Order: sequence, then structure tokens, then C-alpha cells
Amino acid sequence: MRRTLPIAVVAGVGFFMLIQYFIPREEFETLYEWALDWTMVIGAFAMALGLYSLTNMMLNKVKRKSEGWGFSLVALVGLFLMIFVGLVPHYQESLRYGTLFMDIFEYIYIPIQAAMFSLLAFYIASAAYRAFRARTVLATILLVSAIIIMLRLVPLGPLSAVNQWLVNFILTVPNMAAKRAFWLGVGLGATATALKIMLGIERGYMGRD
Amino acid sequence: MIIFPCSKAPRYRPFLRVVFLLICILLIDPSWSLAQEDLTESWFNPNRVNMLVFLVFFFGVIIYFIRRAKKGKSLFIRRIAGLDAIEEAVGRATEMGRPVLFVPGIEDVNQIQTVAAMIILGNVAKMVAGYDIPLFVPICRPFVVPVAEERVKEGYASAGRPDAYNRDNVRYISDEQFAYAAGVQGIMLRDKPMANLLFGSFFAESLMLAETGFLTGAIQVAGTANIHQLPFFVVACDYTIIGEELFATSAYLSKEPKLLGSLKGSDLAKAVIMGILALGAILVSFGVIEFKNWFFIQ
Amino acid sequence: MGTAELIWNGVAAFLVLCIYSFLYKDNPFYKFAEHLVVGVSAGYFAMILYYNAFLPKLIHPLLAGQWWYIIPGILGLLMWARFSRKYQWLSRPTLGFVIGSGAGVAIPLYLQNYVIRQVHATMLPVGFTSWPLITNLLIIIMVFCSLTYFYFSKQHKGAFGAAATFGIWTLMIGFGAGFGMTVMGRVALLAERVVFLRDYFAELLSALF
Amino acid sequence: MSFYERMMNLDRRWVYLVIGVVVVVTAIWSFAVPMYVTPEARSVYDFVDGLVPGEVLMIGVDYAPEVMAELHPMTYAITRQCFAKDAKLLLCCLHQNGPGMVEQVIAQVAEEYDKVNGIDYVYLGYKPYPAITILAMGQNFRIPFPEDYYGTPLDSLPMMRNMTNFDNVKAIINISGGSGTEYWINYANGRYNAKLAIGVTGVMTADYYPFLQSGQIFGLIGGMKGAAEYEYLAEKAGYISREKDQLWASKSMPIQTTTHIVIILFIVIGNVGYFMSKRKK
Repeated sequence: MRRTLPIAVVAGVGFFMLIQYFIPREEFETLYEWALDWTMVIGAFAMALGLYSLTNMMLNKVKRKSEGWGFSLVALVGLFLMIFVGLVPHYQESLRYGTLFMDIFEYIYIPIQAAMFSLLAFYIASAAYRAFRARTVLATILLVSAIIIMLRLVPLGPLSAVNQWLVNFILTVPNMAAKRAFWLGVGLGATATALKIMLGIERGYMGRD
Repeated sequence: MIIFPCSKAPRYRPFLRVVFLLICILLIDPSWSLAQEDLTESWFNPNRVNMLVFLVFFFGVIIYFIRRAKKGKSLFIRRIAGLDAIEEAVGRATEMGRPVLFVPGIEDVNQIQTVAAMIILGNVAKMVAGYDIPLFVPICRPFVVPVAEERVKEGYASAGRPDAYNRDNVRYISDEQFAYAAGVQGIMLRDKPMANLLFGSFFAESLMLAETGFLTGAIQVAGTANIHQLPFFVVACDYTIIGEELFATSAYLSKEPKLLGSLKGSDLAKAVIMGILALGAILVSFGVIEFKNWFFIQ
Repeated sequence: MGTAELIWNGVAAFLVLCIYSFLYKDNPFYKFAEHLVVGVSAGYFAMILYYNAFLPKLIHPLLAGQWWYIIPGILGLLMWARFSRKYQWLSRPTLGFVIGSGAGVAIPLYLQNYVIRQVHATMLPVGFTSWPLITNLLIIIMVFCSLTYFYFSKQHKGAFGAAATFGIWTLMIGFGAGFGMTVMGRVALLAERVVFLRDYFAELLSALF
Repeated sequence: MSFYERMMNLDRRWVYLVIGVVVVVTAIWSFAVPMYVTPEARSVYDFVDGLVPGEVLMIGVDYAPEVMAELHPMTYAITRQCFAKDAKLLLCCLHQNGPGMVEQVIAQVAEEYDKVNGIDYVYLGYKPYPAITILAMGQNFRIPFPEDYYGTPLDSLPMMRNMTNFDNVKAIINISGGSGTEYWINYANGRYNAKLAIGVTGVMTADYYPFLQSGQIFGLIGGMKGAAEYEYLAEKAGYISREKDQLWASKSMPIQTTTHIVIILFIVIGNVGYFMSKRKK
């Protein structure tokens, strides 16, 4: 029961979703819609679970006054402030532009996120500098291809036309071929894995007892 | 072209024949291949015959090879270099007595890549279990936590060390991509794991993680089927597992013959695809487009 | 810019600088911004999910008498069973539902988009008489060689090994191109942040003096 | 450590510093960069330009604030062009951190063009699980979105009265900074055969050429350069103007050029150091 039931659910739901792809009947569409709705609801509960473990972890740090507990407090304040200003105005009003909820979003959340993401510009430069050394054939190929692509943004005078041609060639021939083959492989591998999951051949993720 | 190697699997011969006949009927019967205006009353969408054929063929070969492997027929599978790299990295970590870090990507558990990562995680746990070094698994999606916990627990148990399992090492960090990346970076800088294993579905945070890992001097093995993150793993990690190799690794690591059967199956499918491609290209070059058009999916 | 906006943007600019301080090394300013964003983003997402999934997909249908929506509610609640040692297994059917539906939906779509569509698109007319025909031939050869690299049940030796090597070269050209294309994206984010800071400080100076 | 060895072992912070300085300097002293418009960006532009008043264009906005720099200019330019053409807009957001941003765009542009919510445009809002949401929208927009972002039932919005699913929109343009695009290609185009174009970040651009060639998408705006190309076309046609500060991507192109040069120089420095120190040994 403890093991068979979940496996049966996996197989049942999985095969229903699979078969549904081929059956255009209305009843199946309705059932399918329900299944989609349900996954969304379950997702909302999973989020609650995530919030619970997050607050739990942070609260523990604050209570135990362990190293950096002040920062955990900052996170907790951010979390509850957001929930408070989100819930207090009447239904969905808070999601409108111009509310405190949206102001915090726009002036605290967006800038931090964008700044974190832009750190990648520095990382990519240092990774390129460090790793793009013509040590082996493969490294050289990688390096040359990357440099040609990067040069498309650099005005090179008459050489720009040549480079643009090379860029187009790389993007539409080897790049495209590489991606085709890559996706063919991934498509087959993922399908095989999904099938093994549905058939219960691969069931390690369910645990033992 | 013989699609099903029937002669070698006598038990399945009748079944496969029925399937084969059914497909032939579907292909020949014109009433199926004519698209109808209103399909809400019918039991089969004729526009998807090509999908069905391929699905049945692919499932057929995979199940066939899995059965064959179960019977004990040996299947040759080439050594996947990434496997050595994982073992080497874990080995180094145990020698040095430093932790192992396993990052399962940032997508939810209903993504196949995440499930593949979970399968790898179980085997890594099995490798680590014998030595008293921690295995950290920071997690981005709440749904992945229970699955990862089960996998690690099972890996430890199957190595005979259920006591070594520490629940606190499998931790949920944040749903938020960069907050998660920052959390993982924290683990890398503080706990200094010797082996960083990054498997699953990664996005922009891939470079952050791989660069920080490089700074700490860890041995890094990464694998993903997200093509746009592979360049960064290739550049910043010691070993990269590319695309389908991720799924192959998950099958190979478990060392169960029946799981390997599916590799053989998808290899056969690849050979068939190459044949179809060659045939299609030749036919198209001579102006015959019907064959190509049959592969069009609406 | 009004005073309120100036202050809000000041907060944003401060937080951006906090994040950039990480480039030198980890420090309390960075930690502050990082923890703040963890809390705020969790709260923000929780509110969005509450208004957009929990209410309209569970509470509203239930209130409207669609009793079967209680099923996802129960499945969602069962997730909490994993905190109990004894009833932990109760959370597995929910996982089964999510994993199963994921696998079932994935199979036809992976096959369709990653396999059959790619096969269809790769059946290109080939020849030696014009440049497009030659590039088509090149694409097909490269796809074949790259697929050979993903072939697991044969030793990569001899002609087969040569094909696989050429395949991995093709893949590397693709990765190099991907790297080169990415630089632009990352720099774009950095440029946007720097322009934001520049505009803010210009605005601040003109407001002050 | 010899000079050449030092050349190949610069501390990463020097790299950071040089990049930072170059970006700041170029941001302050800008210059003009020549523009070449790629056919894949032009085909999106031409399609939107061909819309007849009253036709509905759908925009799926699936990005978070962190990729705003590249993608926001596209969203703004397309939205402005669409309203200038008197076409109607249907928007949705499938990224958890995006909904507020979309609201910001649509509220602002609608005001510029005197467009009314519910009549000229509808913003469906956000739903988690993009794959599922797109699949459900292919059945009926009302399944994932019984109400719009502001809580109004879809049926009471005049624009939505005759709209059921993707069959009722002329095309979908997905502007995305992550896996969102794949879902739109797989599900909206793959399953429901909707006409689809995409705007993606620079990272993703190279990956979507195959879909362009296989006809699954009819156009592609790639990263900041693509956005700058789009802005260039839109500015020429007068939909957006430099005076009103509506060209953003174009503004950052000089920074792109200088940073690319610096990164290439660093790669060259590293390799020269590598080869010279190897030769010495």
C-alpha cells in the first residue's frame, strides 16, 4: 500500500496524460483540464510548505542567535512585510500599480534582482579570460567560435562583412546541427526516462518502505 | 526495414504483430488520415498518427531491450567518461575528508531532468555513505525536498549506513533563482566542499555556481540538458556531462541491467532516425516530399 | 522626479551598490541585500500565488459547489504528512500525481518537438551544385556525427570514433557560439544598471543643488 | 613570476575593475554605433505592422526583473507599435516575478495611447506552472484565467466576449528570459498550432534558430541587439521617439561594443601569456 499506491498513481496519471494526447474527445479534454487545475492547487500548497521551512529555518537562527542571525531577521521582516501589505488592502487591490506592495516590488526587489543578474557580466569576463586558452583542440574550437561571435558587436570596417558572414555560417550550420543532434538525444533520453518512471522500473525517488 | 526484431523475442511476437498490423491499418485506411472538421466525437486524432507510430516503436524497443537485459543477456555499453569523473571527485573528497555538494538544478520535480538528477543523487549518496563526510543537497523547489530526502536516505541504507543520514544536510533554500544561487555560493565558501556535483536543469545561475566552485578549488562535475548553460559548465567545470549523457548517467550509475536496456533502446532509435534522415534527405533532393511531409506534426 | 520617488530610487541605488560590493568580497552590505531579497521575493510570490491560484482554483470553485476540487485540496494537505515519521508515506501519492502528470505530458511533447520536428526539419535537399545545398549537406553530416557522439552501445573507435570526434567538435562550436551570444545579454544587464545609477545620481545632484 | 606568467594569472578583480570602469566611462561618454537589421527581427516588426485595427495580438511576457534590460525594450516597442496600429492586445505573464512589471508597461503605454482596459487590451495576469497554463489557454483562456489580473471575470470584459482560445488571436509573441519559450513553442505552437514569434535574451538566441528554420516560429528578436534593431525600425516609422526617451536598447549598444572589445583583449592577453611562457620553458 505504502509503495504500490504512489506507483499506481504515477502510472495512472502518467498514462492518462499520455493517452489524452491522442484522443480529441470532449470528456477527455474536461478531465485533462481538471488535472491541470489540480496541479496548480497542489503547487500552491507546496509553496506554503516552502514558506514554512524557510520561516522555520530563519526563526531558529534568530532564536539561537547563531552567526548572522540579524540577516535572517532582515529576511523575515521582508517576508512578513510583503505578506502584510499584500493582504491588508481589499482583494487583489494590492497587485495594482502604485500600491505599497508594488512599490516595494519595484524599488527593492527589482533593483536587487537586476543587480545580482548583472554580476554575471563580470563573471563571464573573468571566466572567458581564465578558461579560453588554446590548450587543446576542443578548447581552441570553443575559443575561436566564441571570439568570432563576440566580434559581431565590434565595428571592424570592411572586415565586418566577412565576420558577419562567419557569424551567420556558425549560427546556421554547425550551431544548428549541434543543437539538432543535442535535442534529438535529449528527446530520446528524456522520453526513455519518463517511460521508466511511468512503468515503475525507475522508482527510487519514492523511498524504501 | 524490420522495425521489430520479432524473431528474437518469441513471447512478444503475437503482441508486436498485432501492434504492427494496427499501425498498418491506421496508415492505409484513408478515413483515418483525412482530417475531420470536428474531432470532439472521435476516439483518435488522425493528425497524430506519425506520433503514435513513433511512440509505439520507441516504447517497443525500450521494453524489448529491458526484458532482454532482465533475462541476463549482456549488453555492451561504452564507458561514460562522466561516471569516472563523479567517482574521482567523490573519491578525492573522501581522501581529503571534505564534504560533497550536490546541486539538483532549479526546476521542479515534474521535470524529467530533475528526476534524473534525483536518481544520480541516490547513487552519489551510496558512494559517500561509507565515509564520514557530509553530503550537502541545497534545494530550490519545495517539492524536490521530500524526493531528495528519500533518495539520500535510501542510498545510505543500501550502503549499510542508515545511521549516517543527516536530515539537515538536505535543505530548502529558496524558490528564488538568485537567492538560491547565493545560498549555494554560501555553502561553497563556508563549508568548502571538495566535490561539487551539479546535475539537473540550470539557468543563469550556472555560471555563478561554477565560478564560485572554481574559486574554492573543488573538483566540479556538471551535467544538464539545458543547452544554453552548457557552455559555462564546459568552461568552468572539470568535467561536463552533455545532454543525453545526463539520462544515460542516471541509468548507468544504478548498474541495474534493466535500466541499461533503455540506453540500448534509444541507441537503436538513433540509428533508425539516421536512416530515416538519410532517406528523407535523398528523397527531398529528388523532389519527393511526401515522405518528409509525413513527419509533419500539426 | 518627486521627493518620494527620489527617496525610493535612492533605496534602489543603495541596494544595487550593496550587491556590487560582493565583487570585491563577501561583506555585510551584500548579505543584507541578499537576505532582504530572499524575504521579499518569498512574500511577493506567496501573495501572487494566493490571489492567482489558491483563491480562484480552490476556494472559489468549492464555494460554487464544485466539490471535486476538494481532491487537490486533500492532495495538497497530504504534503504536510512528511513532517510525521509515521505518516510520511501519505505524502507520496501527491508526489506521484505531480511526477506522473509531468512524465505523461512530457513524453509526447519531447518526442514531438525534440525528435519528430527536428527530424522533419533536418530532411533538407542536398547536393553540390549550389551553396545552400552544400550547407544543407554539411548540416546533415554534422547532425550525424554529433548523434554518433551520443551513441552508447558501441566503442568510439576507428571510423565510428572519428565521426564521434567530429561530432564533439561540432558541439563545441555550438557551445562557443552560445557563450559568445551570452556575453551580450549579460553586458546588457550591467549596462542597464549602470545607466540607472548614472541617471539617479544626475537627478539627485540637480535636486540638491 | 615572469611577466608572461603574470599576464595569464591576473587576479579576477582586475578583470572586474576594468570591465566596471569601461562600462561607466562609456555610459557617460556615448557614441553612435552602426545598425544592421537581421531578417528574423524584421519579420516580427513587419507582422505587427501589418495588423488591421481590431485584430488581437497576444503577448506572453515571461521574464523577471533581472532580464528587463534586454527584454523590456521589446515589450515596450511592440506594445506601442500595436496600439499605434489600433490593434488589440491580450497579455499574460508566466513568470513568477513578472506580473507587476507587465502591469507597469501596459498601464503606462495604454495611457499614452488612450486605450481602455477591457476594450482595447486585457491583461490576464499570472499563473504558476507555465506548461500547464499554456495548455489550458489553448482550450480556453477562462480555464487558467477565470478572471483578469484585476479580478474582473473575463466574460464581463467586452474584448473577451468572442475570444475563446489561441484560435482567436492573430499571433502570439512570447518575450521570455528562460524556459518559458520552450513551453510556448512546445505547447502553443506544437499542440495548438498557434502562430508564434519570440523575443529572447542574448543567451538563448542561438538556441532558437533551429525553430526558426523549421517554421515553428516566424520571427525572432535576439537580445539587446535584436531589441535595438526593433527600436531602430520603430523609430524610423515614428512609433517611438528619441526625444521622449523611448529608445533604451539602442542607448546601451555603445557599452556593448566597448565591453566586447575589452573581453576579447583579455582573452588575447591570457593566450599570449600562455604561449609565451610555454615557449620559455
